[in-house]
Amino acid sequence: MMDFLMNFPFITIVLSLFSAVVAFAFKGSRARFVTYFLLLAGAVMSCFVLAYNLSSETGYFVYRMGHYDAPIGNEISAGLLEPFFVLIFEVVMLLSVLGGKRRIFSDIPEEKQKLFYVMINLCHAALAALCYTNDIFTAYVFVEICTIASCSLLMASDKGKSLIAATRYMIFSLIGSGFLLIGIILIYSITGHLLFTNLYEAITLLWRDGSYNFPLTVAIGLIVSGLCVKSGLFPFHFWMPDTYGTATPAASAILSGVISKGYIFLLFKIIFRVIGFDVFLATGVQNILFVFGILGMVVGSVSAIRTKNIKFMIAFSSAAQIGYIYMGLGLGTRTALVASLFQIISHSLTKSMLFISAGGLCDAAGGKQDFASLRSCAHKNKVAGAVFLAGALSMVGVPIFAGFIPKLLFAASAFEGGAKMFFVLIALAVSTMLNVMYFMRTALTVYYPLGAENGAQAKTRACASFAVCTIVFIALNIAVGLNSQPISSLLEKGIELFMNVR
Amino acid sequence: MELLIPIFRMILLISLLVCAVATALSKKPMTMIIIFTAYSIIMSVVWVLLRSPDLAITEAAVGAGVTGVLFFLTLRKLHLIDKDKEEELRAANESKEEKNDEK
Amino acid sequence: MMKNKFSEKFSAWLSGEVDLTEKIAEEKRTEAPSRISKKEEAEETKIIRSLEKKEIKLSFKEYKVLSVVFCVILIGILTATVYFLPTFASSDVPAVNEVYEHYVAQGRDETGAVNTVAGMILDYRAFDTLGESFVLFTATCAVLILMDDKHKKPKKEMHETVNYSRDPIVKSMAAILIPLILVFGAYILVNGHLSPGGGFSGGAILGAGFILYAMVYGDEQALKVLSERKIKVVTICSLSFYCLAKSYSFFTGNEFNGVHSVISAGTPGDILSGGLIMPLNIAVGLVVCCTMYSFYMLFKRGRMN
Amino acid sequence: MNLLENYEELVAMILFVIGFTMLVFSKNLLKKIIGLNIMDTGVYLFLASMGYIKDALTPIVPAEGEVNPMDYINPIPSGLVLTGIVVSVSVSALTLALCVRLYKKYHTLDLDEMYMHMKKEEE
Repeated sequence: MMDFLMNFPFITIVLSLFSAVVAFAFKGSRARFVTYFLLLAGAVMSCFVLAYNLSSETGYFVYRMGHYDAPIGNEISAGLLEPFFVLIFEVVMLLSVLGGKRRIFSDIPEEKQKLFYVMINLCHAALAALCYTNDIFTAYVFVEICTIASCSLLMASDKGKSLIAATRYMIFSLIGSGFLLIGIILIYSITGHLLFTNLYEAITLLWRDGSYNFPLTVAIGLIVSGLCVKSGLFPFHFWMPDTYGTATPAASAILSGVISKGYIFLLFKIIFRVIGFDVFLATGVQNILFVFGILGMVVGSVSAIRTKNIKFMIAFSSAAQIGYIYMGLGLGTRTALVASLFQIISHSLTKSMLFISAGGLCDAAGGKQDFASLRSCAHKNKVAGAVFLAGALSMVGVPIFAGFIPKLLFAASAFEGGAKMFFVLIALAVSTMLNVMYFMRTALTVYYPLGAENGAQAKTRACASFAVCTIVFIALNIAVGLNSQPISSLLEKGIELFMNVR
Repeated sequence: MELLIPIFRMILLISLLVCAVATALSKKPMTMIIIFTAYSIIMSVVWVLLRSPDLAITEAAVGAGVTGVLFFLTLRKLHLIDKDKEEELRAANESKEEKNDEK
Repeated sequence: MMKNKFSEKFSAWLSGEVDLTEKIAEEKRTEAPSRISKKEEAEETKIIRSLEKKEIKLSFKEYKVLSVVFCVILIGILTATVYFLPTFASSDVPAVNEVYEHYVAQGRDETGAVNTVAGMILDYRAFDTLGESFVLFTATCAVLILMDDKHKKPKKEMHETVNYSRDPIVKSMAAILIPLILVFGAYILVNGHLSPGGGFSGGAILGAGFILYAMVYGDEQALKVLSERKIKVVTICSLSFYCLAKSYSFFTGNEFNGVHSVISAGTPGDILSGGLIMPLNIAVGLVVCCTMYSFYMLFKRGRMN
Repeated sequence: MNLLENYEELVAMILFVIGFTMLVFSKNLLKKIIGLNIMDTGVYLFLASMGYIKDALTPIVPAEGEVNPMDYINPIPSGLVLTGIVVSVSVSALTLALCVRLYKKYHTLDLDEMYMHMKKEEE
């Protein structure tokens, strides 16, 4: 009976694809409830898969997609990390969609709202597939679904600004997809396999043999850079502010909190399960990632200080936070990897919360996003202000919030990092300083005491779903911050599985 | 016969390159798209030479057919086809006038 | 003095009025902090805007230089990669391995499809193909988001389309060609497991046939034959069928579920063989056909009715 | 191990770079889309030429009798390219639709110019 739980990853993927079709068939707002239900069901199923893997001996299983075993057929696999990240993504998506509900109604033309929810279903399916897949070409196909669906989330707002942002985002994404595809094909042409397990064996052999080392390095570089472009690492972060700044809050929360993290998770999975971490370290790609990660941390924060638009500021801060993740990958020690994965979780939770609450603040300020008009708007929408404050504290890295743990872990891992230690510590210090600066400024602006001239304005009532969602967000954030020990040990076990069990 | 096929393959590949460069360099959207359609058709012949008739059929129907139609419809929506036509008409009229003048 | 200036600057930045980097605006402000007339304010914003514009241009320029360098490096790297790759057209490449041998040697008996490619994409690696048909569905929805002006008033087209159905040459050619194309498409679709082709090629040909029909006889006539409702129903049914059929085969593919597939491969070479391959081919073909046709209609008319 | 023998792959890579250059450089959105298509076909050509074996046949096996794998080309690249072609047509349809909408709004196909127009509109 317990074995039936092994069907759940595949059911999650196919059911959410199916529900996209069902939502497309429905009329009006019923599509919304299909989406809520599916995200909830997906979250429950991921919980079951996680529990199953925690209780089983190996903590890992492979599920055949069809009647044939590994090199012939297609398969999906789930260890500890996959269901856990799918669970996080589903929870964040559900909360963002619920919290941004009011803005979805006001930002998106009525007849297009149904399609917006269809796209969220497709994003969900694609993300689940990206996490669970055990086949590199399947990963490419679902990356494309994810790209098109996330671009559609953007352009559903139907304003000139968001269309331009969508075009830019699309072009960058397509560059990324092109790199990813040619990398995958280079790897196929020198190994002759597409499934992760067989690829790993073939690549390890080839690397020891040494005859195809150059094409292999190029292929690894292309795959890594393709996914970096898609997730917005430093030199390719140009699309971020426009994209996140112009979309409806729910869409920007999903894009920054979930979709770019999905690509990063795929990158982790490919590095550990396809390339093998030893080969990856031997190619030297991690040093490049380290440099760009650190540059991204600093440049993103500086840009965030310079901008005048609250959503652009959060977007640039996203670029900085993604720099942290890549820095951890570049450091390459066990603690740093755990810190990176933890950073994915905490950033996913915090950034979506910030975007949703920024949406509420902008509403209170009359729909404007620049700091001058945002002044003292937190008094008008108390819930949004409080949530924004909590998010800012988490971003800055105040203890008890989720954002504190990865910074601590990064600092701890720096001492294992040898020559890189110096740079890590400096970058952490500078980036945290800059973080404090721009979040303090925003908090001071939105909590500016009400003057005589604008004190008389009516308070906007926060809608119930917004309040509930944001409170759940804060609760989750603090829960993750306080219970960091079990989570980081789970992550460590997951990385162990990633590296050693095939 | 044995020798001809590699030569044919070479010719096709070179024309693929020529088409690609020509699309990159052409200025008029109309020319660009026509060359691109030609590129797709050459590509489908290359697929046949690579013994993949499935791909040849799909490329001919999708690459040359549907994508080409979509590009032309886009041009029509952007009124870029008519601009070309107008310019041609104007040029024709001018040459006619010149001829009339000569007479 | 310096300290004072900085703290002033800082407090202004804190309250969201200026950026730390905008020196000119800052100096203007400090020159006349007591009274800022509207005119000056306007000038100030102008300067800021022009600065912003310059910045944008500058960043684009830097970006271009970077990408030139990047492209040149890319050509070099890729050429070097090709140099190291296995030789073209030899049978001694890594891709010729046990997977390839299994597909070609045992594919016919295991899947029942004589066309190995169809057997591979619809049976061995069916998950990819499921994703692929959903790429098409996603794209249709995305184009619908962008192009569907159903709820706005239909505008009169500026350039009235030529009615080709009155043209004797076009009309008689279309009368011969369209049935031929459609029959050819259907043949490719249904024979996907026996001969080259299959869902994608057949569907694209069918779609092209319908597009030709719409071009010759006009959109209204075409929409009478293949209306929005029909397209929607066909797409939804095909995709649902695809999902269910593949879920069944994925579910039965794992022994621990205790259910065995009742679908047999049949006799290879027969038209009714290959298990689920033919129905799946038809479903994929219908999805592709509807997608192509609705792309055309949405691009041409801006709506589907 | 030779560039001249691998001419098919070389052409594919050059097509990829041409397409990539068009996608990144050109200001015209239509050209970007065509560049995208050329880039994709370059990749597909590369993949399909990996599967080609000299003197081998199309992978459609006889209905009866033993099958010798070496008589047929590799079917895997064909299947992957088939998937890829459909993906690239969907992506280019979406991008073309974006292009039409943007042109209707800003009357230009240059992304930078659109950006300028947008800034002006905001002011």
